[in-house]
Amino acid sequence: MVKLRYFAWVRERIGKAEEDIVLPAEVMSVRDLLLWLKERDEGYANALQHPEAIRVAINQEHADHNEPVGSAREIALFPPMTGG
Amino acid sequence: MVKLRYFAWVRERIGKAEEDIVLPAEVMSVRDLLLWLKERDEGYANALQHPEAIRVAINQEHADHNEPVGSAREIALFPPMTGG
Amino acid sequence: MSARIEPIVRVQAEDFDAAQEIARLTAGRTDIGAVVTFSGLCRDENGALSALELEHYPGMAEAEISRIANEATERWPLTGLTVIHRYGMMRPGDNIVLVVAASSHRQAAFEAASFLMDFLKTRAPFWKREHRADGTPGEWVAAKEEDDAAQARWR
Amino acid sequence: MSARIEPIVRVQAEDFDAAQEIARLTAGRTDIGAVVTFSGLCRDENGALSALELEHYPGMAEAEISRIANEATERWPLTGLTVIHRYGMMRPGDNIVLVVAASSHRQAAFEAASFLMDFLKTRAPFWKREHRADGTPGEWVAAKEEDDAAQARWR
Repeated sequence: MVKLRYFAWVRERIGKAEEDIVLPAEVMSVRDLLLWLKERDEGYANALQHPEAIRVAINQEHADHNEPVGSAREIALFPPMTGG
Repeated sequence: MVKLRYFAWVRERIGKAEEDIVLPAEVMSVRDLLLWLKERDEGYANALQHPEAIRVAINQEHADHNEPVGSAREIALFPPMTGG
Repeated sequence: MSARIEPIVRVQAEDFDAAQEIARLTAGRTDIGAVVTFSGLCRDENGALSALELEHYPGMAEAEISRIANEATERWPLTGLTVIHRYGMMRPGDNIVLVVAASSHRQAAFEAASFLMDFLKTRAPFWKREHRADGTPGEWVAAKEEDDAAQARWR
Repeated sequence: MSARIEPIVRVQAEDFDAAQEIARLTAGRTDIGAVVTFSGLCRDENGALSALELEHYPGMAEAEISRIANEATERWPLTGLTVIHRYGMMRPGDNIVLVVAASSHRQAAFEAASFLMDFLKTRAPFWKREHRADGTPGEWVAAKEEDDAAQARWR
Protein backbone atom coordinates (compact mmCIF):
# COMPACT_ATOMS: atom_id res chain seq x y z
CA MET A 1 0.00 0.00 0.00
CA VAL A 2 1.34 3.40 -1.04
CA LYS A 3 -0.06 6.89 -0.55
CA LEU A 4 -0.37 8.73 -3.85
CA ARG A 5 -0.56 12.52 -3.67
CA TYR A 6 -1.47 14.90 -6.47
CA PHE A 7 -0.84 18.62 -6.78
CA ALA A 8 -1.93 21.59 -8.91
CA TRP A 9 -3.60 20.65 -12.22
CA VAL A 10 -2.72 16.97 -11.78
CA ARG A 11 -4.84 17.03 -8.60
CA GLU A 12 -7.64 18.90 -10.34
CA ARG A 13 -7.82 16.58 -13.34
CA ILE A 14 -7.67 13.40 -11.27
CA GLY A 15 -10.25 14.92 -8.95
CA LYS A 16 -8.63 14.12 -5.62
CA ALA A 17 -5.65 15.22 -3.58
CA GLU A 18 -4.53 11.79 -2.42
CA GLU A 19 -5.43 8.13 -2.24
CA ASP A 20 -4.04 4.92 -0.78
CA ILE A 21 -3.49 2.30 -3.38
CA VAL A 22 -2.05 -1.20 -3.78
CA LEU A 23 0.19 -1.28 -6.81
CA PRO A 24 0.21 -4.43 -8.97
CA ALA A 25 3.48 -6.33 -9.10
CA GLU A 26 4.20 -5.30 -12.70
CA VAL A 27 4.48 -1.62 -11.68
CA MET A 28 8.20 -1.49 -11.02
CA SER A 29 9.31 2.02 -12.00
CA VAL A 30 7.92 5.54 -11.84
CA ARG A 31 7.28 5.27 -15.58
CA ASP A 32 5.28 2.06 -15.09
CA LEU A 33 3.22 3.80 -12.42
CA LEU A 34 2.35 6.72 -14.69
CA LEU A 35 1.33 4.45 -17.57
CA TRP A 36 -0.70 2.20 -15.29
CA LEU A 37 -2.54 5.09 -13.61
CA LYS A 38 -3.28 6.66 -16.99
CA GLU A 39 -5.48 3.67 -17.90
CA ARG A 40 -7.65 3.92 -14.80
CA ASP A 41 -10.25 6.45 -16.03
CA GLU A 42 -10.72 9.65 -17.97
CA GLY A 43 -9.53 11.91 -15.13
CA TYR A 44 -6.22 10.07 -14.84
CA ALA A 45 -5.92 9.90 -18.62
CA ASN A 46 -6.44 13.63 -18.84
CA ALA A 47 -3.97 14.40 -16.05
CA LEU A 48 -1.30 12.03 -17.36
CA GLN A 49 -1.74 12.34 -21.13
CA HIS A 50 1.87 13.53 -21.42
CA PRO A 51 3.48 11.33 -18.76
CA GLU A 52 6.96 12.59 -19.64
CA ALA A 53 5.90 16.07 -18.44
CA ILE A 54 4.83 14.86 -14.99
CA ARG A 55 7.24 15.38 -12.08
CA VAL A 56 7.39 12.76 -9.37
CA ALA A 57 8.60 12.66 -5.78
CA ILE A 58 9.14 9.45 -3.81
CA ASN A 59 9.01 9.93 -0.05
CA GLN A 60 9.20 13.69 -0.62
CA GLU A 61 12.34 13.62 -2.76
CA HIS A 62 12.45 14.27 -6.49
CA ALA A 63 12.66 11.04 -8.48
CA ASP A 64 13.24 10.51 -12.18
CA HIS A 65 11.04 8.24 -14.26
CA ASN A 66 13.51 5.36 -14.24
CA GLU A 67 13.56 5.05 -10.49
CA PRO A 68 11.98 1.97 -8.91
CA VAL A 69 8.88 2.64 -6.83
CA GLY A 70 10.14 -0.09 -4.49
CA SER A 71 8.61 0.10 -1.05
CA ALA A 72 7.77 3.80 -1.22
CA ARG A 73 5.40 5.03 1.49
CA GLU A 74 4.39 8.15 -0.47
CA ILE A 75 4.57 9.00 -4.15
CA ALA A 76 3.55 12.44 -5.39
CA LEU A 77 2.70 13.45 -8.97
CA PHE A 78 2.66 17.07 -10.05
CA PRO A 79 3.39 19.51 -12.89
CA PRO A 80 6.74 21.29 -13.20
CA MET A 81 7.18 23.60 -10.23
CA THR A 82 6.50 27.34 -10.52
CA GLY A 83 7.43 28.66 -7.09
CA GLY A 84 10.03 31.23 -6.17
CA MET B 1 45.41 78.26 -12.85
CA VAL B 2 44.16 74.84 -11.88
CA LYS B 3 43.02 73.49 -8.54
CA LEU B 4 44.91 70.33 -7.61
CA ARG B 5 43.27 68.04 -5.06
CA TYR B 6 44.86 65.11 -3.27
CA PHE B 7 43.23 62.21 -1.45
CA ALA B 8 44.14 59.39 0.94
CA TRP B 9 47.86 58.62 1.14
CA VAL B 10 48.65 60.93 -1.78
CA ARG B 11 47.24 63.76 0.34
CA GLU B 12 49.15 62.63 3.40
CA ARG B 13 52.50 62.32 1.64
CA ILE B 14 52.19 65.65 -0.18
CA GLY B 15 51.03 67.20 3.09
CA LYS B 16 48.05 69.14 1.82
CA ALA B 17 44.56 68.45 0.54
CA GLU B 18 44.57 70.97 -2.30
CA GLU B 19 46.41 73.84 -3.89
CA ASP B 20 45.97 76.27 -6.77
CA ILE B 21 48.80 76.11 -9.22
CA VAL B 22 49.84 77.53 -12.58
CA LEU B 23 51.09 74.75 -14.82
CA PRO B 24 54.05 75.45 -17.11
CA ALA B 25 53.29 75.25 -20.81
CA GLU B 26 55.26 72.01 -21.24
CA VAL B 27 52.82 70.14 -18.98
CA MET B 28 50.43 68.88 -21.64
CA SER B 29 49.17 65.51 -20.41
CA VAL B 30 48.26 63.91 -17.11
CA ARG B 31 51.55 61.99 -17.31
CA ASP B 32 53.49 65.23 -17.77
CA LEU B 33 51.74 66.65 -14.71
CA LEU B 34 52.67 63.67 -12.52
CA LEU B 35 56.33 63.79 -13.60
CA TRP B 36 56.54 67.55 -13.13
CA LEU B 37 54.94 67.47 -9.65
CA LYS B 38 57.24 64.63 -8.59
CA GLU B 39 60.25 66.94 -8.94
CA ARG B 40 58.83 69.63 -6.67
CA ASP B 41 59.98 68.30 -3.29
CA GLU B 42 60.36 65.19 -1.18
CA GLY B 43 56.67 64.97 -0.27
CA TYR B 44 55.61 64.98 -3.91
CA ALA B 45 58.42 62.59 -4.80
CA ASN B 46 57.27 60.23 -2.07
CA ALA B 47 53.61 60.45 -3.09
CA LEU B 48 54.28 60.04 -6.78
CA GLN B 49 57.26 57.67 -6.80
CA HIS B 50 55.19 55.19 -8.85
CA PRO B 51 53.30 57.62 -11.08
CA GLU B 52 51.72 54.79 -13.07
CA ALA B 53 49.87 53.70 -9.90
CA ILE B 54 48.27 57.11 -9.36
CA ARG B 55 44.67 57.61 -10.44
CA VAL B 56 43.61 60.96 -11.79
CA ALA B 57 40.32 62.78 -12.26
CA ILE B 58 39.89 65.87 -14.40
CA ASN B 59 36.90 67.99 -13.47
CA GLN B 60 35.66 65.09 -11.32
CA GLU B 61 35.77 62.47 -14.05
CA HIS B 62 38.30 59.65 -14.27
CA ALA B 63 41.07 60.42 -16.78
CA ASP B 64 43.84 58.21 -18.08
CA HIS B 65 47.45 59.29 -18.13
CA ASN B 66 47.42 60.16 -21.84
CA GLU B 67 44.66 62.71 -21.52
CA PRO B 68 45.53 66.38 -22.04
CA VAL B 69 45.17 68.53 -18.95
CA GLY B 70 43.93 71.25 -21.29
CA SER B 71 41.97 73.93 -19.51
CA ALA B 72 40.95 71.76 -16.56
CA ARG B 73 39.54 73.66 -13.58
CA GLU B 74 40.23 70.84 -11.13
CA ILE B 75 42.61 67.89 -11.25
CA ALA B 76 42.61 65.29 -8.49
CA LEU B 77 45.33 62.72 -7.71
CA PHE B 78 44.63 59.67 -5.57
CA PRO B 79 45.43 56.01 -5.01
CA PRO B 80 43.27 53.24 -6.49
CA MET B 81 39.82 53.40 -4.93
CA THR B 82 38.81 51.08 -2.11
CA GLY B 83 35.18 51.99 -1.48
CA GLY B 84 32.11 49.80 -1.68
CA MET C 1 36.74 29.89 6.12
CA SER C 2 34.17 29.55 8.88
CA ALA C 3 32.37 26.34 9.80
CA ARG C 4 29.36 25.42 7.74
CA ILE C 5 26.29 27.22 9.05
CA GLU C 6 22.80 25.89 9.53
CA PRO C 7 20.38 27.64 7.17
CA ILE C 8 17.08 29.03 8.46
CA VAL C 9 14.22 27.68 6.30
CA ARG C 10 10.57 28.60 6.73
CA VAL C 11 7.48 27.76 4.67
CA GLN C 12 4.57 29.82 5.89
CA ALA C 13 1.30 31.54 4.99
CA GLU C 14 2.18 34.72 6.90
CA ASP C 15 4.09 37.64 5.48
CA PHE C 16 7.73 38.20 6.41
CA ASP C 17 9.85 41.25 7.17
CA ALA C 18 13.08 41.37 5.18
CA ALA C 19 14.68 43.89 7.55
CA GLN C 20 14.03 41.66 10.54
CA GLU C 21 15.51 38.65 8.77
CA ILE C 22 18.62 40.61 7.77
CA ALA C 23 19.00 41.81 11.35
CA ARG C 24 18.66 38.24 12.63
CA LEU C 25 21.68 37.19 10.52
CA THR C 26 23.88 40.18 11.25
CA ALA C 27 23.07 41.33 14.81
CA GLY C 28 26.09 41.37 17.09
CA ARG C 29 28.44 40.04 14.41
CA THR C 30 31.50 41.76 12.97
CA ASP C 31 32.64 39.09 10.50
CA ILE C 32 29.98 39.76 7.82
CA GLY C 33 31.08 41.98 4.95
CA ALA C 34 28.21 41.41 2.54
CA VAL C 35 24.50 40.66 2.78
CA VAL C 36 22.53 39.98 -0.40
CA THR C 37 18.76 39.90 -0.07
CA PHE C 38 16.35 38.74 -2.73
CA SER C 39 12.67 39.56 -2.34
CA GLY C 40 10.25 38.03 -4.84
CA LEU C 41 6.95 39.86 -5.12
CA CYS C 42 3.57 39.09 -6.64
CA ARG C 43 3.60 40.99 -9.91
CA ASP C 44 0.77 42.19 -12.11
CA GLU C 45 2.06 43.77 -15.27
CA ASN C 46 -1.20 44.75 -16.95
CA GLY C 47 -3.78 45.05 -14.17
CA ALA C 48 -5.50 41.76 -15.11
CA LEU C 49 -4.46 39.82 -12.01
CA SER C 50 -6.36 39.96 -8.74
CA ALA C 51 -4.22 37.41 -6.93
CA LEU C 52 -1.75 34.55 -7.23
CA GLU C 53 -2.59 31.39 -5.33
CA LEU C 54 0.42 29.34 -4.27
CA GLU C 55 -0.18 25.66 -3.67
CA HIS C 56 2.61 23.72 -2.00
CA TYR C 57 3.53 20.22 -0.90
CA PRO C 58 3.74 20.44 2.89
CA GLY C 59 6.70 18.58 4.28
CA MET C 60 8.48 18.22 0.97
CA ALA C 61 8.59 22.01 0.50
CA GLU C 62 10.59 22.47 3.70
CA ALA C 63 12.74 19.41 2.99
CA GLU C 64 13.58 20.40 -0.58
CA ILE C 65 14.37 24.02 0.31
CA SER C 66 16.62 22.75 3.12
CA ARG C 67 18.44 20.48 0.67
CA ILE C 68 19.02 23.42 -1.70
CA ALA C 69 20.08 25.72 1.15
CA ASN C 70 22.50 23.16 2.52
CA GLU C 71 24.03 22.72 -0.91
CA ALA C 72 24.58 26.49 -1.04
CA THR C 73 26.37 26.45 2.32
CA GLU C 74 28.66 23.75 0.98
CA ARG C 75 29.43 25.63 -2.23
CA TRP C 76 30.02 29.09 -0.76
CA PRO C 77 31.62 30.30 2.49
CA LEU C 78 28.45 31.76 3.96
CA THR C 79 28.12 33.20 7.45
CA GLY C 80 24.31 33.10 7.34
CA LEU C 81 21.49 31.97 5.07
CA THR C 82 17.73 32.41 5.41
CA VAL C 83 15.07 31.21 2.97
CA ILE C 84 11.37 31.93 3.48
CA HIS C 85 8.69 30.86 1.00
CA ARG C 86 5.02 31.73 1.46
CA TYR C 87 1.98 29.80 0.29
CA GLY C 88 -1.68 30.75 -0.04
CA MET C 89 -3.25 33.79 -1.70
CA MET C 90 -1.01 36.73 -2.65
CA ARG C 91 -2.17 40.10 -3.95
CA PRO C 92 -0.09 42.09 -6.45
CA GLY C 93 2.74 43.74 -4.52
CA ASP C 94 2.74 41.09 -1.76
CA ASN C 95 5.92 39.29 -0.74
CA ILE C 96 6.26 35.68 -1.96
CA VAL C 97 9.82 34.62 -1.29
CA LEU C 98 12.87 35.88 0.58
CA VAL C 99 16.49 34.78 0.42
CA VAL C 100 19.13 36.41 2.63
CA ALA C 101 22.74 35.31 2.11
CA ALA C 102 25.52 36.69 4.31
CA SER C 103 29.21 36.21 3.74
CA SER C 104 32.52 37.88 4.34
CA HIS C 105 32.77 38.39 0.56
CA ARG C 106 30.25 39.93 -1.80
CA GLN C 107 30.66 37.49 -4.67
CA ALA C 108 29.81 34.50 -2.47
CA ALA C 109 26.70 36.26 -1.16
CA PHE C 110 25.53 37.24 -4.67
CA GLU C 111 26.13 33.80 -6.14
CA ALA C 112 24.53 31.91 -3.26
CA ALA C 113 21.37 34.06 -3.39
CA SER C 114 21.12 33.71 -7.16
CA PHE C 115 21.70 29.92 -6.95
CA LEU C 116 18.99 29.62 -4.29
CA MET C 117 16.46 31.45 -6.45
CA ASP C 118 17.23 29.41 -9.57
CA PHE C 119 16.76 26.18 -7.63
CA LEU C 120 13.68 27.35 -5.76
CA LYS C 121 12.05 28.18 -9.10
CA THR C 122 12.67 24.74 -10.56
CA ARG C 123 12.90 22.32 -7.58
CA ALA C 124 10.81 23.63 -4.69
CA PRO C 125 7.31 22.06 -4.81
CA PHE C 126 5.15 25.15 -5.25
CA TRP C 127 2.64 25.89 -8.01
CA LYS C 128 1.22 29.26 -8.89
CA ARG C 129 -2.33 29.79 -10.13
CA GLU C 130 -3.65 33.12 -11.33
CA HIS C 131 -6.89 34.63 -10.14
CA ARG C 132 -8.15 37.23 -12.60
CA ALA C 133 -9.38 40.69 -11.77
CA ASP C 134 -12.63 40.04 -13.69
CA GLY C 135 -13.54 37.14 -11.39
CA THR C 136 -12.93 34.37 -13.91
CA PRO C 137 -10.83 31.42 -12.77
CA GLY C 138 -7.28 31.82 -13.97
CA GLU C 139 -4.65 29.49 -15.34
CA TRP C 140 -1.93 27.57 -13.62
CA VAL C 141 1.30 29.41 -14.37
CA ALA C 142 3.41 27.42 -16.84
CA ALA C 143 7.01 26.58 -16.00
CA LYS C 144 9.51 28.56 -18.05
CA GLU C 145 12.30 27.04 -20.07
CA GLU C 146 14.47 30.01 -19.13
CA ASP C 147 14.18 28.92 -15.49
CA ASP C 148 15.49 25.46 -16.37
CA ALA C 149 18.34 27.09 -18.26
CA ALA C 150 19.08 29.33 -15.28
CA GLN C 151 19.29 26.29 -13.03
CA ALA C 152 21.46 24.36 -15.49
CA ARG C 153 24.23 26.98 -15.39
CA TRP C 154 25.14 25.88 -11.84
CA ARG C 155 26.01 22.34 -12.90
CA MET D 1 10.15 47.21 -21.16
CA SER D 2 9.45 50.22 -18.99
CA ALA D 3 10.96 53.66 -19.52
CA ARG D 4 14.42 54.22 -18.09
CA ILE D 5 14.17 55.17 -14.43
CA GLU D 6 16.08 57.82 -12.51
CA PRO D 7 18.35 56.20 -9.91
CA ILE D 8 18.40 57.49 -6.34
CA VAL D 9 22.03 58.21 -5.33
CA ARG D 10 23.13 59.41 -1.91
CA VAL D 11 26.57 59.97 -0.38
CA GLN D 12 26.21 60.61 3.33
CA ALA D 13 27.78 60.28 6.77
CA GLU D 14 24.54 59.03 8.38
CA ASP D 15 23.48 55.43 8.57
CA PHE D 16 20.73 54.14 6.27
CA ASP D 17 17.83 51.74 6.71
CA ALA D 18 17.71 49.05 4.03
CA ALA D 19 14.06 48.21 4.73
CA GLN D 20 13.03 51.84 4.27
CA GLU D 21 14.92 52.07 0.98
CA ILE D 22 13.32 48.84 -0.32
CA ALA D 23 9.89 50.18 0.68
CA ARG D 24 10.58 53.45 -1.12
CA LEU D 25 11.14 51.55 -4.40
CA THR D 26 8.23 49.14 -4.09
CA ALA D 27 5.44 50.96 -2.22
CA GLY D 28 2.19 51.12 -4.16
CA ARG D 29 3.62 49.29 -7.19
CA THR D 30 2.51 45.97 -8.63
CA ASP D 31 4.96 45.67 -11.54
CA ILE D 32 8.02 44.67 -9.50
CA GLY D 33 8.74 40.96 -9.34
CA ALA D 34 12.22 41.02 -7.87
CA VAL D 35 14.20 43.21 -5.50
CA VAL D 36 17.88 42.48 -4.89
CA THR D 37 19.51 44.32 -2.01
CA PHE D 38 23.22 44.41 -1.28
CA SER D 39 24.40 45.67 2.10
CA GLY D 40 28.12 46.11 2.59
CA LEU D 41 29.21 46.11 6.23
CA CYS D 42 32.36 47.07 8.09
CA ARG D 43 34.02 43.75 8.80
CA ASP D 44 36.59 42.77 11.38
CA GLU D 45 37.73 39.21 10.95
CA ASN D 46 40.19 38.90 13.79
CA GLY D 47 39.22 41.53 16.34
CA ALA D 48 42.16 43.80 15.45
CA LEU D 49 40.09 46.58 13.89
CA SER D 50 38.49 49.34 15.92
CA ALA D 51 37.10 51.26 12.92
CA LEU D 52 37.32 51.90 9.21
CA GLU D 53 37.62 55.51 8.13
CA LEU D 54 36.18 56.24 4.71
CA GLU D 55 37.58 59.27 2.94
CA HIS D 56 35.74 60.43 -0.17
CA TYR D 57 35.93 63.02 -2.93
CA PRO D 58 32.83 65.17 -2.39
CA GLY D 59 31.09 66.01 -5.63
CA MET D 60 32.90 63.42 -7.69
CA ALA D 61 31.61 60.61 -5.46
CA GLU D 62 27.99 61.49 -6.22
CA ALA D 63 28.75 62.15 -9.89
CA GLU D 64 30.64 58.89 -10.43
CA ILE D 65 28.05 56.76 -8.62
CA SER D 66 25.35 58.42 -10.71
CA ARG D 67 27.26 57.59 -13.90
CA ILE D 68 27.55 53.93 -12.84
CA ALA D 69 23.89 53.77 -11.77
CA ASN D 70 22.73 55.30 -15.04
CA GLU D 71 24.77 52.78 -16.98
CA ALA D 72 23.01 50.00 -15.04
CA THR D 73 19.59 51.41 -15.93
CA GLU D 74 20.61 51.35 -19.58
CA ARG D 75 21.88 47.77 -19.47
CA TRP D 76 19.02 46.19 -17.51
CA PRO D 77 15.25 46.80 -17.48
CA LEU D 78 15.07 48.11 -13.93
CA THR D 79 11.98 49.51 -12.25
CA GLY D 80 13.98 51.10 -9.44
CA LEU D 81 17.58 51.60 -8.33
CA THR D 82 19.00 53.10 -5.15
CA VAL D 83 22.66 53.46 -4.23
CA ILE D 84 23.81 54.86 -0.88
CA HIS D 85 27.47 55.12 0.13
CA ARG D 86 28.55 56.36 3.53
CA TYR D 87 31.76 58.17 4.47
CA GLY D 88 33.41 58.87 7.82
CA MET D 89 34.17 56.51 10.68
CA MET D 90 32.56 53.04 10.69
CA ARG D 91 32.71 50.50 13.51
CA PRO D 92 32.74 46.75 12.80
CA GLY D 93 29.18 45.71 11.97
CA ASP D 94 28.19 49.18 10.69
CA ASN D 95 26.62 49.67 7.28
CA ILE D 96 28.90 51.11 4.58
CA VAL D 97 27.07 50.76 1.29
CA LEU D 98 23.61 49.84 0.05
CA VAL D 99 22.41 48.93 -3.44
CA VAL D 100 18.74 48.15 -4.09
CA ALA D 101 17.82 47.02 -7.62
CA ALA D 102 14.18 46.34 -8.53
CA SER D 103 12.99 44.73 -11.74
CA SER D 104 10.20 42.62 -13.10
CA HIS D 105 12.76 39.82 -13.52
CA ARG D 106 15.14 38.38 -10.99
CA GLN D 107 18.15 37.98 -13.25
CA ALA D 108 18.16 41.67 -14.16
CA ALA D 109 17.95 42.67 -10.50
CA PHE D 110 20.79 40.32 -9.50
CA GLU D 111 23.05 41.37 -12.35
CA ALA D 112 22.45 45.08 -11.91
CA ALA D 113 23.20 44.94 -8.17
CA SER D 114 26.34 42.89 -8.75
CA PHE D 115 27.49 45.24 -11.54
CA LEU D 116 26.93 48.25 -9.29
CA MET D 117 29.04 46.77 -6.52
CA ASP D 118 31.91 45.81 -8.84
CA PHE D 119 32.01 49.34 -10.24
CA LEU D 120 31.61 51.05 -6.87
CA LYS D 121 34.62 49.09 -5.60
CA THR D 122 36.87 50.14 -8.46
CA ARG D 123 35.51 53.51 -9.70
CA ALA D 124 33.78 55.35 -6.86
CA PRO D 125 36.26 57.78 -5.23
CA PHE D 126 36.36 56.39 -1.68
CA TRP D 127 39.39 55.23 0.29
CA LYS D 128 39.36 53.07 3.38
CA ARG D 129 41.82 53.40 6.24
CA GLU D 130 41.99 51.03 9.17
CA HIS D 131 42.05 52.17 12.77
CA ARG D 132 43.46 49.45 15.01
CA ALA D 133 41.96 48.23 18.25
CA ASP D 134 45.30 48.81 20.05
CA GLY D 135 45.19 52.53 19.25
CA THR D 136 47.97 52.53 16.66
CA PRO D 137 47.30 54.29 13.36
CA GLY D 138 46.30 51.76 10.72
CA GLU D 139 47.05 51.32 7.07
CA TRP D 140 45.21 52.52 4.00
CA VAL D 141 43.44 49.48 2.60
CA ALA D 142 45.12 48.34 -0.62
CA ALA D 143 43.05 47.90 -3.77
CA LYS D 144 42.55 44.27 -4.72
CA GLU D 145 43.36 42.82 -8.10
CA GLU D 146 40.32 40.57 -7.75
CA ASP D 147 38.15 43.69 -7.69
CA ASP D 148 39.61 44.85 -11.01
CA ALA D 149 38.97 41.38 -12.42
CA ALA D 150 35.38 41.49 -11.13
CA GLN D 151 34.84 44.79 -12.89
CA ALA D 152 36.45 43.60 -16.11
CA ARG D 153 33.91 40.80 -16.58
CA TRP D 154 31.20 43.38 -17.42
CA ARG D 155 33.08 44.66 -20.47
